[in-house]
Amino acid sequence: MKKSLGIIICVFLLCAGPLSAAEVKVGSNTPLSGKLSVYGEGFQQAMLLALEEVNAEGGIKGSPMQIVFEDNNSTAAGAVSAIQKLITVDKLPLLFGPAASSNFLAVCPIAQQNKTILIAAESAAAEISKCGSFVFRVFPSDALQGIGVAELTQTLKYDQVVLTYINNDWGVGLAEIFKKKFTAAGGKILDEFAHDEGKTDYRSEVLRIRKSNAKAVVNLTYIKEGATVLKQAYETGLKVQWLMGSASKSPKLVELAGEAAEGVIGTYPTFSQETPQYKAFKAAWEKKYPDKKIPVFGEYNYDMVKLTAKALRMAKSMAPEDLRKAMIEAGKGYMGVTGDKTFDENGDVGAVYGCWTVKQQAIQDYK
Amino acid sequence: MLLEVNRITAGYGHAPILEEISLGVETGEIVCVIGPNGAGKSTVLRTVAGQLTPCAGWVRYAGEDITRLGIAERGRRGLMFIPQGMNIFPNLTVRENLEIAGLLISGKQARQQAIRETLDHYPIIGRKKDLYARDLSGGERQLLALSRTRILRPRLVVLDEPSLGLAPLLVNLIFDEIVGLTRLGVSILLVEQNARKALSISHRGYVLELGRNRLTGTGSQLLQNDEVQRLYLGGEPADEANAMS
Amino acid sequence: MSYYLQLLLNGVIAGSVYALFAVGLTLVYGVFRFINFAHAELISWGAYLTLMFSSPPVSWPLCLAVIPAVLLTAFIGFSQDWFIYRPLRRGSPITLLIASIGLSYMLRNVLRLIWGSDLMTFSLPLARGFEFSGYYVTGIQLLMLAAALLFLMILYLLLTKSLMGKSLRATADNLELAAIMGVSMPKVSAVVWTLASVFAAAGGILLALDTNLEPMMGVANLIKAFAAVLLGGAGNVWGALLGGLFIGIAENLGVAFFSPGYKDFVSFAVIFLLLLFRPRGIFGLLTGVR
Amino acid sequence: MDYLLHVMILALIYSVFAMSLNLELGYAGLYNFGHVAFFGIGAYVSALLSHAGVPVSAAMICALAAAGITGALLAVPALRVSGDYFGIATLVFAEMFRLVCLNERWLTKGPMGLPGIPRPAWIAPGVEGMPAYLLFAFLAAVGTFVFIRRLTGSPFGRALKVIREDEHMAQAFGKNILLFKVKAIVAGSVLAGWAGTLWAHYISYISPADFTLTETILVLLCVVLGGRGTNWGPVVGAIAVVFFGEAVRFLPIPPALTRYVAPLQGIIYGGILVVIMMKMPNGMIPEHRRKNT
Amino acid sequence: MLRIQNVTKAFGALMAVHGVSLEIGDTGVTGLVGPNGSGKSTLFHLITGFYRLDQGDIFFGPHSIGRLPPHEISRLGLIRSFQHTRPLPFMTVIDNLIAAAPGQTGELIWPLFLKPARVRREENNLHEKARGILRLLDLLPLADELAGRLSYGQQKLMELGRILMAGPRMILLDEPTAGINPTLIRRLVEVLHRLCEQGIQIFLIEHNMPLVAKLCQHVFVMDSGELIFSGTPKQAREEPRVIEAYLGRENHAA
Repeated sequence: MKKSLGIIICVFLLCAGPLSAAEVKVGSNTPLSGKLSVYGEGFQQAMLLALEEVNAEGGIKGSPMQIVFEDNNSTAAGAVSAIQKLITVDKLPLLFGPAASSNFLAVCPIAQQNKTILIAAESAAAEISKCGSFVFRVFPSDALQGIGVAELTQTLKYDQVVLTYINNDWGVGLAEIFKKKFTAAGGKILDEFAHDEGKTDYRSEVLRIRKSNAKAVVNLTYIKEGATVLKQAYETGLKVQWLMGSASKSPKLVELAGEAAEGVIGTYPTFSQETPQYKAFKAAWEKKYPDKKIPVFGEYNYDMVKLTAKALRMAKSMAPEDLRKAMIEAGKGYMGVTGDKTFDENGDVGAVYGCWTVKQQAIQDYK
Repeated sequence: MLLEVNRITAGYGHAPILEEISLGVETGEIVCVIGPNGAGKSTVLRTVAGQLTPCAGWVRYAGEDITRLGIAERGRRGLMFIPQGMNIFPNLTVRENLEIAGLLISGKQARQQAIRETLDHYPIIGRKKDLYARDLSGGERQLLALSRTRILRPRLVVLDEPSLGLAPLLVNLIFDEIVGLTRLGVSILLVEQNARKALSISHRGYVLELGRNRLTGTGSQLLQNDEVQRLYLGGEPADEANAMS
Repeated sequence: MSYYLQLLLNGVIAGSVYALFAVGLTLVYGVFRFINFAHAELISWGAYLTLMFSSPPVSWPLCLAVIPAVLLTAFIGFSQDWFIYRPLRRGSPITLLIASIGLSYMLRNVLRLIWGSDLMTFSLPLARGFEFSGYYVTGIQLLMLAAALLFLMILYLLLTKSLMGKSLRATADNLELAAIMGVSMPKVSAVVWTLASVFAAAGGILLALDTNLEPMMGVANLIKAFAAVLLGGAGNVWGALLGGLFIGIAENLGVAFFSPGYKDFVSFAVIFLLLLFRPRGIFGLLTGVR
Repeated sequence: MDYLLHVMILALIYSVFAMSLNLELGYAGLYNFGHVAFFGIGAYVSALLSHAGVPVSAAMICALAAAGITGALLAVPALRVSGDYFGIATLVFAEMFRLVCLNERWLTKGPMGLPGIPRPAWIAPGVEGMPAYLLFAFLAAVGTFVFIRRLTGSPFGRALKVIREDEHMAQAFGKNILLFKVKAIVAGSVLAGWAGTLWAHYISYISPADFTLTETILVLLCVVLGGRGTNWGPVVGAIAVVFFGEAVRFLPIPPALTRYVAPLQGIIYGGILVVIMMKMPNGMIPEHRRKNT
Repeated sequence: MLRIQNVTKAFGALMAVHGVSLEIGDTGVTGLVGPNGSGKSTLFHLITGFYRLDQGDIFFGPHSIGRLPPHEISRLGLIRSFQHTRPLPFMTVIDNLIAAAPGQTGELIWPLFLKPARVRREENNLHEKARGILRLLDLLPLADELAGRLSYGQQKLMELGRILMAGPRMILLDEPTAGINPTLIRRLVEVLHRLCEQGIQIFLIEHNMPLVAKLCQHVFVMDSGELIFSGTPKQAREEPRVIEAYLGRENHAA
């Protein structure tokens, strides 16, 4: 034990040593292990794709850009450890934040205190808006999405629904906003319950939905839980309209749930897939990862890196204040794959909410 | 000599409990080991049965040195041990108990035959063959334990306190049964608290005291020996040192 | 009413699988007197190995893939005992318990290392369940029920009709006496670990067929199985079955009355209360494998 | 070098946590596998009260009291069972606690967790406060160490060891074993709560996901690795485990392989537990005791 | 001093102790004898609260102790030994003794921190007392040895010292001389005599009959869970029922 510890410390010292000045480094606090690693890998691939393009275009003022990935075990504590390391050991002025809103909220005060730019590509909690001036996100706030789901429900003329949501920060946060908006507009929630994260058997939960005889179910959940619920509802012959959120919009959902996913409608912060940016992205993705589908939030991660590169090129220096100004400047009118990335005073971007649906085993836009 | 125990010293952990104990069993004999509590009677049996390896001395059985043989191996050679107290499986039925008892018999036919005979021979337990052994009375349990002898027909049975905790009437029953077993050609080495009873059925007896051989003789000799009584109950000791040792 | 009956049906099916897990746990406890935490990993490894053999590059049909998977799981179970528990058996049960917790953690992470934390599936064709006057059951669910009954039946016959099974019960009753009687300990322990592994793997595979695979699937179910064991009385095979059914039914019926977020709470509460007030289980008036 | 400060603070907090478990596991022989619940109670009570406007120091004291009271309430019934069953009962208790935190959103905000937990008034928030927090954590750890050393080196500790080794003997000499065990659990729970508050106010964000079985295993590892029933064992164990966990970050692992890091770490932790049980059950610093022959 | 009234204890179908009544006054050393399995140890467990009574009651001085937990009985001054030695092998001999002292202030958490001086003073006193007892037992040179390193006989003596440390009014010894050598037995007997002189009552289970005859003023004999005889050792030797209990019944003799 003592010996191996010694070796580890030696390795630690060796690695901490060579910080090549030739590269422009930014950090990424990514869930590469733990429960969110399902998503983390996709995020990483999208970021690496963008990075490759940035460097192919000549990098940042002639130096190549590099992303230091730090794993956060998908936990708040891991995220805090990771950000401490990125800020103080690697001394990076600009970081990409952890995925889950709860983990992001745990680290954003640290970034703000250290005057380190922290950018989120997929953390949606409304509270992140209040994090501070150094925190940005290229992903719209949940506040918008919750309203989006409520509006969708009403547009489809379902005024009585069952609300179920995954029992985690994202699900609960979104459900709260949905509920507020939906009931304020006169909708009625017949039954409301959380379902556990990561279970394999939701049959009894499905039965509970069935019992309320609702025509529509708002199911704000993740991919694997969503797929399992859909599958088990299908098995019991439950015929309802499923309304879902953005977190389950993934080919993986269709892969897991198969036919059961047919006809699901969900909202998501949309962007046109007809833009040249999107087409270029898609082509690039297919070229780099021929066997892999574009992951959830892949586009946002891609945009985040590209936008950051733009800001780094524009920045007068790597000083926090200069970087912050450059970020705002770079965002102005920037049209990325996911649309307009102009930051508001909270560092948030606006969004257009579109709807997705599953038709013939594929995710399509719902009109 | 079927069994020969020669100057064994044995014990658990610290102090040896047995010091240079010797005894022997001839074919067809019932031999009992008696002595006051703490004399090391059960330790002798455990050494003979193979649960305990002596630190000195040797044990010969049927002409072979078995001092270092395991308990199962001794069983296979026809040296059977029936421990005291918990000597049946309460959560198995009577029949199943007999089947386990007959585990060492090779051949299913032979085993079934032996079990059938045994159940016939003991109507008391034969009637209860499908009951769990935990539902048997104390005497029936002891009988069940003894019946293993009938199944396996070993050459030597080592019996530890068969009458422990039994009512007097049942004690007689068990002792009659032990005598009956010798008719099968089984030799018996017996440890008993109930000295008079044990001596009355034994050909020979050994009296132990504090881990040493004290007296030996035929059953009836020992029965009439005042020394035996004194060992059990104390009395006017020859001298103080003797009393203390 | 039919709502509750359907919940009950779900409970019975879930419970029969818990029973499959509980039986192995209780057998090991009955003979070796310790709680094997790593039993959970036998469940997930059974399922993942089946996935491995049924997907590329091996791509055997499912019914064939099950065979090497179960065999390998039994091998894992047996190795657990041989390399870790057997040398530790002289120590206190706590040493064994900590070792089994460590082992469970280790095996689970090996699973993660190989297959990742992602949800996996056998991608069976999706089927609507059969409907019987308003009740729905899927084919897999029926298979689960049938398999659980079949397995427990086989176990019953094994334990009561075969000499090996009787030797096993005898060992659980009184290890020392069994040794005196000539019961071979290596054989008994091999049988116990084989049975425990096969039952766990079978349950794991069924569960995976019914739903999905993920590295935590074992642990999540182990706690239920453990509740079943306690309910049935440690070491009691039939108690484990009844206990499994009880837990399955209780947690599924519970969904009707309180938030499904508390679904697991039911089995936890059962364990907690039982330990405190009926430590020998409702059906466990006596010890020993029966 | 804020990162080093961070790691040191973590190591200190874990030391306190491990010492508190060691009091129960090492000295009293009580295998509490649900110790994380008291860590969680400390963290939650302290965080909730300080959110409600109670001064941090007062909130911390209330948290310790809450952890202690819960400890007593758990101990009295749980001590009816012994050995591995006690371990299971406590483990289950911890999971029940976590589920309550997850589902009672009106109180704990459920999975959203509690962000923005303030630091004590004299410690600056954020990074500026880290040296001060390190000092605070250090004093806390030293205080805990001194307290436990006093407790275990006293007649009280001696009686605990007697009870651990031979309950009947202890009873025959007039020791009320239930009372001693309850006291040990209460003291252990208070100190675990203490570690929990230190953690909550440092990390400033807590959620039910922080109080899982994994956490219990980690702290169990700290104790058995360092050495059960010794004063320095859990401290050394905690430092070793925390530094090892962080040192892994500095291994030059290609990004594509990072996904293997956490499982590997898990394999190593589990493996260490198994190996310790098999090869050196007394840990790195063994308690001076001979096997009873 | 100790009065046992109609005490009964059954384990399932087995009547371990059945309707035993006996009384021990201030008579010095009292013996309890009887064959294996006659219920002697069970009776000791019942007196000291380790087993729960099925029926009857037990009085120690004015107190009814039949329903008290073991530690409370111990605190009344009724201290027992166990049949096999139970040293705390990792503790030193002197610590083994000190740990046995009752009512230590330092065993309470608050005084431990609030009154350290008192705790220290008490520890010093206990240390002195323990040394005195070790001197009596001739174990003083071994005071700082780990108890696990002692020979079996020395451990038995140390256990006696531990009992003395607890300040007993009456001590219950379960086979104090089993497995120890004559020299140590002699020492033990001396110590027991000394204790009697100090007015400590001794109640012992013993199989070494000559020793019982020598030590005890009074013996009780048990057989099959029942008390069959009460009288002097000499009387016991001549009592047919006692002989029968030990040697077996005459009726079937060959």
